[in-house]
Amino acid sequence: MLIFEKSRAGRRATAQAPLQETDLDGLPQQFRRRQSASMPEVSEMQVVRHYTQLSQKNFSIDTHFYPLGSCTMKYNPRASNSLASLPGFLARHPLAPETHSQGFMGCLYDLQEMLKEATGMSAVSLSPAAGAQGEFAGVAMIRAYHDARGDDARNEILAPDAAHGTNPASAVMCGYKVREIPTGADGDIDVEALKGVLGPQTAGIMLTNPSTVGVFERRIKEIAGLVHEAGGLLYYDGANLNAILGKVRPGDMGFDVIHMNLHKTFSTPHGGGGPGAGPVGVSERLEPYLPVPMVAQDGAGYVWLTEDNRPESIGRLSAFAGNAGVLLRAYIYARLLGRDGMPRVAEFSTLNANYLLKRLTDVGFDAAYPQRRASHEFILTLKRQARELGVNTMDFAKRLLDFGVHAPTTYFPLLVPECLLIEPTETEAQDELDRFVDIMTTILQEAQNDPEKVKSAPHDLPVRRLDDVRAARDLDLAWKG
Amino acid sequence: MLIFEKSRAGRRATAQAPLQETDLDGLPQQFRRRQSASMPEVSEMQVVRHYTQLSQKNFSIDTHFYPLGSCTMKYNPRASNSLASLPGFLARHPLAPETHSQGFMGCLYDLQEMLKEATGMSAVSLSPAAGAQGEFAGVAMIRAYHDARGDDARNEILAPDAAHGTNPASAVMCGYKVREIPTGADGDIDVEALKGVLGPQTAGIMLTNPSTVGVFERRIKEIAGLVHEAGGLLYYDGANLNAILGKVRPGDMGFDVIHMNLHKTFSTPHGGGGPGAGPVGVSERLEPYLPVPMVAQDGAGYVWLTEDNRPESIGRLSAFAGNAGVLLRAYIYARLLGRDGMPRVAEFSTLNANYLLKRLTDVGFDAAYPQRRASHEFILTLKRQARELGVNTMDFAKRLLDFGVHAPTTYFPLLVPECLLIEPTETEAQDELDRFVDIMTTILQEAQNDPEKVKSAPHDLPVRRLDDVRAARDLDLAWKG
Amino acid sequence: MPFIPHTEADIQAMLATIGAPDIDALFDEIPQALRCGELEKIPQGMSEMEVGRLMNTRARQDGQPLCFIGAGAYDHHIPAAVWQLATRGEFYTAYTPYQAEASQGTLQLLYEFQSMMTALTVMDVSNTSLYDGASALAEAVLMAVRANRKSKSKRILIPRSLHPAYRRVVHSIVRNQGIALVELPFDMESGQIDLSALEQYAGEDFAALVIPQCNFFGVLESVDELTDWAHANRMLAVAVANPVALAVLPPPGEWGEQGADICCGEGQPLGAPLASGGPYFGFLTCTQKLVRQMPGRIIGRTVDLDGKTGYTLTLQAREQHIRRSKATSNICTNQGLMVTAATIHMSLLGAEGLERVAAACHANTGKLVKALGGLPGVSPVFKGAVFHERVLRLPLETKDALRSLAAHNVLGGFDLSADYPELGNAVLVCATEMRGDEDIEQYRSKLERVINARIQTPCKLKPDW
Amino acid sequence: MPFIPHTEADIQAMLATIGAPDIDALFDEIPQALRCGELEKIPQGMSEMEVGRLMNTRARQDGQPLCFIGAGAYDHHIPAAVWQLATRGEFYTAYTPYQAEASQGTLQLLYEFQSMMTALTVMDVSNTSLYDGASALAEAVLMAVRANRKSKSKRILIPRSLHPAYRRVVHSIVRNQGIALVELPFDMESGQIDLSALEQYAGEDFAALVIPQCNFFGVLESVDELTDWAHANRMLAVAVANPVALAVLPPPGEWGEQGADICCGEGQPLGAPLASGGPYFGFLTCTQKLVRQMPGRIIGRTVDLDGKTGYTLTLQAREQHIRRSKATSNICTNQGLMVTAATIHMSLLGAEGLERVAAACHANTGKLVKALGGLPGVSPVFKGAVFHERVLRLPLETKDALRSLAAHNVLGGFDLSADYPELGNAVLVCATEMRGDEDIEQYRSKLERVINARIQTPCKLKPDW
Ligand SMILES: Cc1ncc(COP(=O)(O)O)c(C=O)c1O
Ligand SMILES: Cc1ncc(COP(=O)(O)O)c(C=O)c1O
Repeated sequence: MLIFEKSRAGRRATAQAPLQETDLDGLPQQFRRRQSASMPEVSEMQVVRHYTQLSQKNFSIDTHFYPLGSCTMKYNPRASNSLASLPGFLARHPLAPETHSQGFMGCLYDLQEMLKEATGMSAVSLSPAAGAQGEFAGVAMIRAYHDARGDDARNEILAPDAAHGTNPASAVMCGYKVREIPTGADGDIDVEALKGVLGPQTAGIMLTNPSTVGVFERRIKEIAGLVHEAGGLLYYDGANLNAILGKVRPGDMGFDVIHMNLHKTFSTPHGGGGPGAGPVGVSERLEPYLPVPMVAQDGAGYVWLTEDNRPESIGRLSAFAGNAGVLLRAYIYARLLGRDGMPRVAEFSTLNANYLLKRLTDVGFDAAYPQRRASHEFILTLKRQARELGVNTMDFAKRLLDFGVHAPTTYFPLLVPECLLIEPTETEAQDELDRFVDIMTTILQEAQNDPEKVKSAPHDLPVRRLDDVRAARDLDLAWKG
Repeated sequence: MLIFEKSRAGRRATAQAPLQETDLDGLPQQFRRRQSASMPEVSEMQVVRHYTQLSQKNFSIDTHFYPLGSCTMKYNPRASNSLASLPGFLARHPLAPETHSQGFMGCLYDLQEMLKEATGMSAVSLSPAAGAQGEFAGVAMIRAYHDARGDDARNEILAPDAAHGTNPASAVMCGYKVREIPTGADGDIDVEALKGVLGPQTAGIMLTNPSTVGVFERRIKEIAGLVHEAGGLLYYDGANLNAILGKVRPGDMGFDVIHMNLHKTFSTPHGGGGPGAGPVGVSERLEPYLPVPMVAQDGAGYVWLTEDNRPESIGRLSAFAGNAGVLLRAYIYARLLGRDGMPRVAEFSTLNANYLLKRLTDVGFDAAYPQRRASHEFILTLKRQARELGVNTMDFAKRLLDFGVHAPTTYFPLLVPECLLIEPTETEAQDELDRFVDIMTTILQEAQNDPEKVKSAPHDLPVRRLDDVRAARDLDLAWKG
Repeated sequence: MPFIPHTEADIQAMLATIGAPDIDALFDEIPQALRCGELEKIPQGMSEMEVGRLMNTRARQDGQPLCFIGAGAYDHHIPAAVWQLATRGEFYTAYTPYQAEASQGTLQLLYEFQSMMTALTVMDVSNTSLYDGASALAEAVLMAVRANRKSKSKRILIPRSLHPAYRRVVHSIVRNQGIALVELPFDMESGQIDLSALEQYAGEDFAALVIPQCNFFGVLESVDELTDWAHANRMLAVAVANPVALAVLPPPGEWGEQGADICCGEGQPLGAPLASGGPYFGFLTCTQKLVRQMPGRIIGRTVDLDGKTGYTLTLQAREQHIRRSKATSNICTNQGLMVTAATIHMSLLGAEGLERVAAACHANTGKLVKALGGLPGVSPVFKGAVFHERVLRLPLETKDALRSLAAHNVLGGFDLSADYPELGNAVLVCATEMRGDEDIEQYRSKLERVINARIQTPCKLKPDW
Repeated sequence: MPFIPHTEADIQAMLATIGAPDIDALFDEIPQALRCGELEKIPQGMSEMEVGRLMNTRARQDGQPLCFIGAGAYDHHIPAAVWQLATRGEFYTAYTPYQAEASQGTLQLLYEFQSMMTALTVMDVSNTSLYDGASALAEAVLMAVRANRKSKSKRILIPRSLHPAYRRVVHSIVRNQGIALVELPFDMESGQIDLSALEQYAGEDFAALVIPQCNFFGVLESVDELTDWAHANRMLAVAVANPVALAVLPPPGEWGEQGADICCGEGQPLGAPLASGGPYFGFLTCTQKLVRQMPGRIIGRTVDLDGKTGYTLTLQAREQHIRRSKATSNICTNQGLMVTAATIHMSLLGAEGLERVAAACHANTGKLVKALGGLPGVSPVFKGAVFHERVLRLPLETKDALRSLAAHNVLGGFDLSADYPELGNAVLVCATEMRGDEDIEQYRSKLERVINARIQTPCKLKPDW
């Protein structure tokens, strides 16, 4: 039942509205709304019950194993939430003067410094609100760089065919055309194909490493050389930073600009869709173009860097300083991990992924890149099962839900048919991984013996499989009463 | 699975223990534990997941209608929790000096004053930790009063047969014998029987009004007169205060001492078993005996009253000042309600109970006291159904769970056979009450058409009906590994 | 090892299964030369207790000054239930609801959010958030350029009276696609969009006119005229609104003859704490016919195999993960948790509650303006009808006044002199429902002291208070 | 009408169903003369925002001084997860688990709690809490009197070195049943129970000997000897212990030859904030053979109709709601939520974590004692082995010293001079793992200033610092 359907005209959560009596003094009639908005009229208890009950219909990291590839669903320390919600932080107005912001700015400054060190870049701006906005900022900086040099014929951004959809979309938002580079059979980029398309029109290339197929791009140094030689710059999509944190740094691989998904690698919660934070780091030559605001240290105190003192900046991406509360959570996490904790993230997420890959292939699943090491994630292809048993990846995914496991990422990257992208993360224990293998084995047996059971899954969730086609055809996007 | 069963030797939630290295400097070997306690060894995420999942197996006010008679399961404002948990309150050591306690003590003082006004008593001590401890304190004060007057032959406390089990148990803890007074067919006390047992041995009588059978004791003034004449005092069990808040006051009815269940009437949460708070209020003659500590106003500030300045006090009932955090929650609730809100509690809890009683009798249930008004709660008796259909009260109760409604109180008070004590509280909306009537109607039909379905309920909960006999016979009270 | 559940025995067993001698071997595809050493500049890890101490110190350092700044972020009461519910693990730690059957909680809530936002704005459809109000306007501008079938223009009319940070953000985001923003001046007397300046553009080709209500000065615009003018000139009308103010002001869907085409704004007033500027969320609603041009996620109601109602992500073909370079936007992760909070917040307040909040803010700002207006040299700058926020002229440099007030722990408003030098010593003030009479009196008395000090020492170059 | 969901139409419809003209008619069985008027002394209701303002002001008023008081309540780090989980509505707003099938969450958790407490104390069974440590001891005493089959005595030996508030509480609670507490002195040198005084009672009839470990002074008692002595004299041995200290100290179940019979104590150190003294919880564990004398709720593991494991309240025949006047105690509502927090807390810390906490407290108190001991006239009072807490002698009146320190925002410990005048100017100090080196240095330097001021102005009657 919708909250609207629990409404009764005149019902109120009285404690929540101001008691103050006012008469909209002086507001001319033409500026007054004629009819109140049709919002729910419910009691405070109804609201609490409704949303408590709704919440229980979700899978989440706090309740379920959630090996959603590319998304890094790992444990979010609960302290991050409580400490980022201290009254002093929550009450601070974004336009408060620097005199009343030193504590907050100190956290941001430290975070900038830690991210620089972790990525090997020479400067960081924290302002992008999520990965995609970080990508936008990064590509915009690439453009600003070429423009500043008068090198303005470059109109093309390259990206592997396996790239996340945000990469091409971000490039287009910066006014670029996008050209796809094929991935080789071994999962690495087809370097020959790359050579073929590099040229004076190349503004840059967007890569993630390990790539979205879950393997480390071994020829990265060579690729960097080729692109730089052609006059292009290298963009690093940091969504997979978890795999290499403290092990190898994008700056050392030759990247010029990187965004980080703090809601992935730095364990800020995903909140059923966000918010995230997508800080960007750059090599020295892109520094002038970083988005504002940034925090600098000035003697004993911290000061804002804005449009005023950074005239070449690509500008401002949100009205204030980005997703401040997410940045605080990431900062807290970074301090909890510290110097030794960061490489451990890479080590144990990699250990877990390789263990799971081995065990799953042992019980009969096919790795998409069997000859490769897994990074922090890996791809299975169910092509064989789909063909032989008529049970496809989506069926497997839905059936997993019945066993209380969130499905891995399905059908991404697009180039691997019937794929499952599996990312266990470092915070899962071996027992949980073994349980997952058992469940996958059971489903595989079901697919052989009782395929209907798998194809009609899920069976034990609040709803059975939903009609997406109808949703898109008979649009019902708001309650009409 | 128990948290112990998720344990692995050597697993740790490392962020939670101090990093400080120490060597138990100077602690002689004889004072050292030889073997570590066998506690779970689990990760932080495992703990979060385990207890989040466990919580989802509970019914609660935040998720379910919970008409548990005598327990006043009403909405607990969420602000009570957050405001009582402000850092200043949480950090205060119970033995902090008064100079560093004025904010906290101001809340307690105000609460004392509000409770005095709401009950019509002349002084209040907040220290008892729950209703039963309030009863103990109340009866102990009655005893102290008689003792102080040298009137020490009084060795008997009277209580109606319908009284809550804590009443006789508390009286016994104060060294009294307990004598039961029968309840008349109309639900009121049998006054003639009372007269018969009053005498020089009578220390006092414990009553609640409205009584545990859910009706208002109409001859209360007469009863008070009789008891006082016999030299006894009247104790008011405030568990049912919700029914009369702001309408009629125990002090005005002639009671000498009262305890209040703040976790009921003042809406502090019950926490799956507690904590509660059971402040006691007294008429003037019992004032000297109130338990310590109490808060007094002294000029501009607040001071503690302790054993030192209250030598006749029955003493201290807990090491510090009782359940302080519960008192703060009750105080917050009281301020939210205010003067007008309090009588509304009585009005709407009574309206809801009478509405539900009428509707349930209309659909075929039997009221235990059909000729009486309901107070904030009322009793149905399923004697007829048990006899005719073989479906008893416990079966009805368990079947209700399947429909997502917590069962009302069953088999209490003991004098009404096959009873359900139903207390909807004022915070439930008419639609919820109607839904409950529909469910009860459905179960009644099931009891007629498919009694097995009801008798084998619940069907849709985490477990089916549990074997209580086995639990008591083959005691398994701790995990043994 | 914080957050790593592996025991030494687990590690050995797992390596044995994999067939690797040690963990380092798992990184053997990474060229050795690239491997980094210790991250020396990163401090050692801390326990939760130690980080708690650090963060408590820092949070306390910034104090909790008495705040009269609005300027796009408003200090409203947030019911305690809002964040206690929104931070429940099941909401807080779920991903985007890709697996609909395992995400009905979030999905139904988002559908309710869409329903509330369409009700509040009286538009047909809503997405489930963009990053913030400013970036939402940038997306609205891009959307208008794509959607306006009657115009091929990449020019947008944007008023100077719109929040300066919004104008900057829109510029940053749209300029690389060759979209130009043409600034509309405001009338110095009323503070409204200068209608005569507007007439100058009649008949020219623009994709859209941006209409803020209220504008950055708190001044109410003649939105009916502006909307009709835009439509008459084949432009789309893009409304920028404060959702709390909308509870009492006419909704964009009813502006002029046909209503605005797109409405966007900052969702922060709906349950997000000030929190240093984020996370907040941008909202965006539009007419039915523009729905396929909308950026961001959209939830649809549908049925399952048994015909039971359920909710799912829909119209995904607009989005980057399907349409890639042809998507309506690159947005992927949005501000879901803030929307969760906003939905709960709106449920608790209801339409009447939001109206009461808006009215209380209006009343309190009125009181503040009256109180400060009694001081020598302080007066409102604009004559137009205002709502919620107001511009005052001060008898000294705004920067100096604000600095002195801040030293007394009062944040006296937003300094307009940098963005609007033409207004002189102007400050934008705001008193929400959270600023009571004593707070207002504190501001007044402190400003009085500041002004008096200035008057007594008129020649001092650097005031020392 | 806060928290009342009824609309005017609902009220009319409901009254019509009931057949009552108005709500007042529902109170017609209450004699008119008894009805009260308006509750004039109760202030008008407030909105949540207003109450929030009030409570914030009051909470801030008490500051957050640097606290070195222990004396039964300890400032430990509580993992953020503990209360975020314990305040989930499903735990926070459930009643006592009377309907087992609808309360498996709470019931399983309580069974886990019982398992942890028995593991920590090495006793057979645990209940699920009493009100606090002091009342738990009172219940333990009552239980001992009931349970000691070898003794008919209603006398209890209770050491003077036990927490004074505990002794008072036990007295208040047991005296009406004619139970007498006989005080055992302590040795002025070691701070331990005076064994020669004890010998005096050998052969006399007592129901139990109460043995604190550590005692109120932080001094470690010879628990093995004491336990064996009690048993040799047909008394039950009742242990009173700090559960965090138990992580490193020998568990009561292993004291002496047979172990203690009952163990109780204050649960606060296991995840309850100081919070002005409550809610905390008392724990109580005992040997298997005493289980039917145990007060409070007990959870048992059993099976359902399908043989599936489940948890339920058991041995209810001990309790007041069944046994009424013959119950083992009157306790009904206990401290369930605190136990929920404690169970989560113990899961997060584990045995090793608790050991580390205990060791850190021990080390920090040691550092504190060393730092303060360097000041003139400050020295430890007792020679015995200590743990976690310690008594210091001061060169000025304890009350004056503490008052001066408090004026500097340091709470310097518990003043022993009222309860133990024989100790002179004595203070009980404690530095938990939360008090770092700088905190200790702050205490030291402030005490130094206080002492110096006193030395410089020795004749002043009322020191003005
Ligand atoms: C590989 C990759 N790149 C980019 C993104 C975009 O990041 P965001 O969702 O934070 O915008 C994602 C995640 O969704 C991703 O997995
Ligand atoms: C009528 C009655 N009296 C007394 C009590 C005892 O109160 P408490 O559980 O707070 O000890 C209760 C509640 O359990 C009760 O319902």
